[in-house]
Amino acid sequence: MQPVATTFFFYMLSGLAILGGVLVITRKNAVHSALALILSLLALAGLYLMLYAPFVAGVQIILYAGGIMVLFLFVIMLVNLERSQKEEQFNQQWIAGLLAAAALGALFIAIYVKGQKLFPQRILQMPEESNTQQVAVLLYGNYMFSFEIASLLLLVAIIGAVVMAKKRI
Amino acid sequence: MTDQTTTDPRRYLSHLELGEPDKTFLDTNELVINMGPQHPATHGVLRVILKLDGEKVLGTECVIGYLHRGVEKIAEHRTYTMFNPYVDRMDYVAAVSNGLGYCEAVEKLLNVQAPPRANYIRVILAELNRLASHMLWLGTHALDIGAITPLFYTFRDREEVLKIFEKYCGARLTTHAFRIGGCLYETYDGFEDDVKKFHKFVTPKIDEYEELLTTNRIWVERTKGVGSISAKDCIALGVTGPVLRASGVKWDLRKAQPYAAYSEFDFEIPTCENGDTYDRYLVRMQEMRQSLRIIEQAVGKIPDGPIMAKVPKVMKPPVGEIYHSIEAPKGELGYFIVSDGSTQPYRVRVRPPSFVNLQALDLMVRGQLVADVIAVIGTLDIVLGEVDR
Amino acid sequence: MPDEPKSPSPTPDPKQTPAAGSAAASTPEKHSAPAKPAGPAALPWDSPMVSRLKQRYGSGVEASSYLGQNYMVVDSSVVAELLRVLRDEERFDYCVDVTAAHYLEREKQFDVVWILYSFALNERIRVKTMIADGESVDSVVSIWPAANWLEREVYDMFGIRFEGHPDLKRILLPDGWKGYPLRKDYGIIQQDQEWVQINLGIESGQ
Amino acid sequence: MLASMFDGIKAYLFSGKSTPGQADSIPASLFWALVYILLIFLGLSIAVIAMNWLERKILAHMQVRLGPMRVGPHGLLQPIADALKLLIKEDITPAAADKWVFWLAPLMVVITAFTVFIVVPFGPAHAVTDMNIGILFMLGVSSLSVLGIVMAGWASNSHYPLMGALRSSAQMVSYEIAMGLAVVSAVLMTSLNDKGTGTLSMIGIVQAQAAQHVWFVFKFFPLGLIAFFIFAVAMVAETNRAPFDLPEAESELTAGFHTEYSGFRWSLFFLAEYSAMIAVSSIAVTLWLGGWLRPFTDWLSGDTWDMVFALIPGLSLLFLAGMCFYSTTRMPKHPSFRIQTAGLAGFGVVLAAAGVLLFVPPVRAWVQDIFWFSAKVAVFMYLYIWYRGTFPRYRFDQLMKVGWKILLPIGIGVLVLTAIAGVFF
Repeated sequence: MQPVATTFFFYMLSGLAILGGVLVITRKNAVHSALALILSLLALAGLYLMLYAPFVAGVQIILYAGGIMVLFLFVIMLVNLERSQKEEQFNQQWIAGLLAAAALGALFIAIYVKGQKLFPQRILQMPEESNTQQVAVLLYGNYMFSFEIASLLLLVAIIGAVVMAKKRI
Repeated sequence: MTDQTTTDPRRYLSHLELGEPDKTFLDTNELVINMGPQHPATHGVLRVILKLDGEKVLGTECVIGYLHRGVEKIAEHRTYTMFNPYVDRMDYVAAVSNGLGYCEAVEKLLNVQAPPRANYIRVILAELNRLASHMLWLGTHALDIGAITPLFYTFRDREEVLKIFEKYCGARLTTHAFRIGGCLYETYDGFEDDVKKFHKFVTPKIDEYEELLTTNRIWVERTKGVGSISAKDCIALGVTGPVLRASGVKWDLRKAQPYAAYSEFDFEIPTCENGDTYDRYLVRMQEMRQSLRIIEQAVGKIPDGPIMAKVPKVMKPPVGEIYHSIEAPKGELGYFIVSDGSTQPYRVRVRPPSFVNLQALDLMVRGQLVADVIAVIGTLDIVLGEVDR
Repeated sequence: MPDEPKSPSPTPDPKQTPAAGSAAASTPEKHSAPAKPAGPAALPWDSPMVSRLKQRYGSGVEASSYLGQNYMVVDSSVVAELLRVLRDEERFDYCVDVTAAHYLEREKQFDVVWILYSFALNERIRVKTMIADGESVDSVVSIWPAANWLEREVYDMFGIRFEGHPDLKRILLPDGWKGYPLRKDYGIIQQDQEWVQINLGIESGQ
Repeated sequence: MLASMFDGIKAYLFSGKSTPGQADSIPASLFWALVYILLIFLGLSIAVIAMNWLERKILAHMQVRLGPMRVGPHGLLQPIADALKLLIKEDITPAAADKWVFWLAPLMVVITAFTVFIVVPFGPAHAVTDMNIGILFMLGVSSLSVLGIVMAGWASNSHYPLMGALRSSAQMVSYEIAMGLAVVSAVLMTSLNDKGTGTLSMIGIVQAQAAQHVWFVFKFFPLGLIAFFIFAVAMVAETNRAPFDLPEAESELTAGFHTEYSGFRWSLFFLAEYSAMIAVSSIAVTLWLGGWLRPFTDWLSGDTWDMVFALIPGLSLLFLAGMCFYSTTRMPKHPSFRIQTAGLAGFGVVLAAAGVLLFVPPVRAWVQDIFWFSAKVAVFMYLYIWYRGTFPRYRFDQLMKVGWKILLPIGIGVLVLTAIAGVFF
């Protein structure tokens, strides 16, 4: 089963993700950067789809783009930020930033060129059946215990939120 | 030269010692907002200034006077009969009751009794008017809370009442139906069967409204426990009419101090206990049924005889002053007339039920939510023509 | 709850007593036609309540009844206390109305009228006091909260100040309005030119 | 030509478990997918136009009035007139609005409302594609529409639309959870067939219902019904309709999030609202009412009944045509109405022709699935309008209370019980 889409889709989606990322940091308006973040998250979901992980793509859309980003926008809108929009970006060290980015880029290229044996040769054989079943079996089978611990952690976070807001109700 | 529009709404609320909303990092500023005067849910030009803590109402202040036409000043420059049509323009939804109150007050001043036939006609028209006023209240009140359909049902039935008025006295809303000393027009032939036909037509319709709203879960949830006021507060604030009866006080001027021919009919006064919006709704629905009962009895035994007492063409009531009040659909509508023996009244003071009932809005709304303010204004059944005079 | 209403039939008063100038309005002769037989006169009204009040306030209280409606003319100094007594002891728990009338030619120009009703007795009385222009009256908002807006309206229309009112300012007319419309010396077509010009921006030539 | 086209789609769809574009050749399947997308767009806009007319007429008749009568016979051309008006109306952008976000918001809402239809199964072979995470994809995309609303509220840069947007998004977010729980309990039922593994794909769910010979609404008797009921309530709240339409309630203080929009942009929101309603009802139909399966497949089985049910689509269209002809006789005789009567008669003829066409055996078999699916969705549409006619509006805190304190616990309860029931039966 050859991969689902041509390389065109791959470059388009990753280009979108990078564009989103860049916009997030350069935009002065907080809402614009939040929307750019959503753009890159959706592009990521597209990439997951290309890798035959529909379940993860679906979860990515629901949780990240649909859930967390909505709450981001909630907070941004409730706390009005007129003041912060007026201020110039005070840290002027964008030169240092560029240098660090360039160094990191060089490092990645070096790894890619040198460490050929690190990367698997043959292309991964994608599972025939949609792998949602496998994910479910793994998640609730072998990793049942860690799954429960994670949900416990979330429960604690929710209770914390309720207690913090309790004062107001 | 400050004025309502320019002054900062906060200054209005300064005299009420209202609690400060507790500051949290999310609260940008506590909210003082204007509701009205052009707001779909304030019945006419009423402006309510609300101090909010988030969604909860801390306190309110009503700014009224937008519809003030100086009726009482005009009265001092008109003769008694000329002032009669002005009275209909105050509570334009229940114009017949206004006319009835004024005519009876002047008759008391002239020490004249309207003939029984005139009294019967007056009772029938006043009760029809009460029905029409309650129907209009129900339609707009349900619309404010979100139920669109009752509005169309109630206006279709109210149309029948207005047809009878039009046939009798030529006007639908500001009817000027009565004259001082009785009624000017003899009932048109077919008046009795029109009223009987109307009675048969409307009785099942009221059950139709009840069917739609009384057991409607969302309606009950939106009205039960909203804007409740105790009997003691009602009496202290001078609130009268269905609002008072819904708080448990069994008091109705038609029974307490009967006027026109009310002492000759038997009807009950519906009351409820805990005085919230739902009870006021129930009380008014019952009142509609009682009005139908009165109309039925009255139409059955209209006496014959003259319809106009012997009243001089140019009325010069003796020097003196009297206060006469009737049970208008909204509450006790009173007229305090001072006469100095000339043809024009020296002073006419109108005691409007809506004006006094509106005072209770602040008490009923504190602690409630913004959405309830609109429900409470609806349940008080105020008409701004009467509030501002 | 209210017992059978006392029938307020007007007092049968066939005999034509000369117009006993009832204390309420000593009308100027000039615009009433030749004195036609005056109607019913104000009869003295005495009841246990009145006697109690008279005994407590003596000269300050003068009770009479006109066309079956009882009213008391009370001296302005003692009226506040009397109203409180009426509410607390005589159970007049419902303040129907607070209003005023302006008599230009009298030396004490204003009549301030309280109309009270008692649910227990199913009875309505009026309490009246006479004050000169510029004098003020004690507010009864502490006795009946209903009087809050009623007094504001009397202030708005007549300019009578009520001492102790929580927020005495105009209720129907705009705040910056000058003049008190319901006074007899305030012409019917007269408007507060200045306010109209400033706020509505029209030359309010009548 | 028609038959070959459908074979193509069938081939495309049934060449093994198809994830997007998995068929023999990419371009062929892409072409059929595009055709289907076009069909969906066409079908949806016709449905929205019909829905607009239906809502106004049915609501009017519920309220003792006639509804639009003037534009076309019985107001039939009213929706077109509305669409034209909205196109012509000036499209104002508030001065201090955030231009870019203001422009993007309606797009976001419409895109999410339409992408949901990729996985809606109108028939075993009639779906744009059959993703194996069908339901998950639908819930994900419908949660994205919240973003559109929040952006619209923010971009209009005025106090009330912002509060309205926050309120409606809070409402949608909280009812999404109740909806998710109901959906999970329905999906749980699919896994109880012989193969033992459930499926998220929409076509799979309907096939599971067919295999188990029971609609999930009647499975494990009270549980299916309760889950269906939770979904029915949550979907009304999700689309801001009827008793939950607080944000754009005119008598409330805060106006809706789309107050600053006008002209075509506003009609986009309008379009998105109706397509969201249709999408959410189609989820409900697929999950609980056996998608394209005809009703009573077991009680009234046997080919005589199949024949009867097969005739129903044709009969219903003929009935509508009959209604048109009957109303032409009752049209006022005034000459100015002559065009309208002619138009109505023409419409009747078209309907009659379509009705007769549906009796032709191959077409009859083909149209069965789509007819039953859209009939069930139509029932839901009628319910939406019925709610709007009868229910007053919930207050915001009551709305949240119903969402969190009533639907959520019951949803969890039903989920657990379904799981237990699944083990035992």
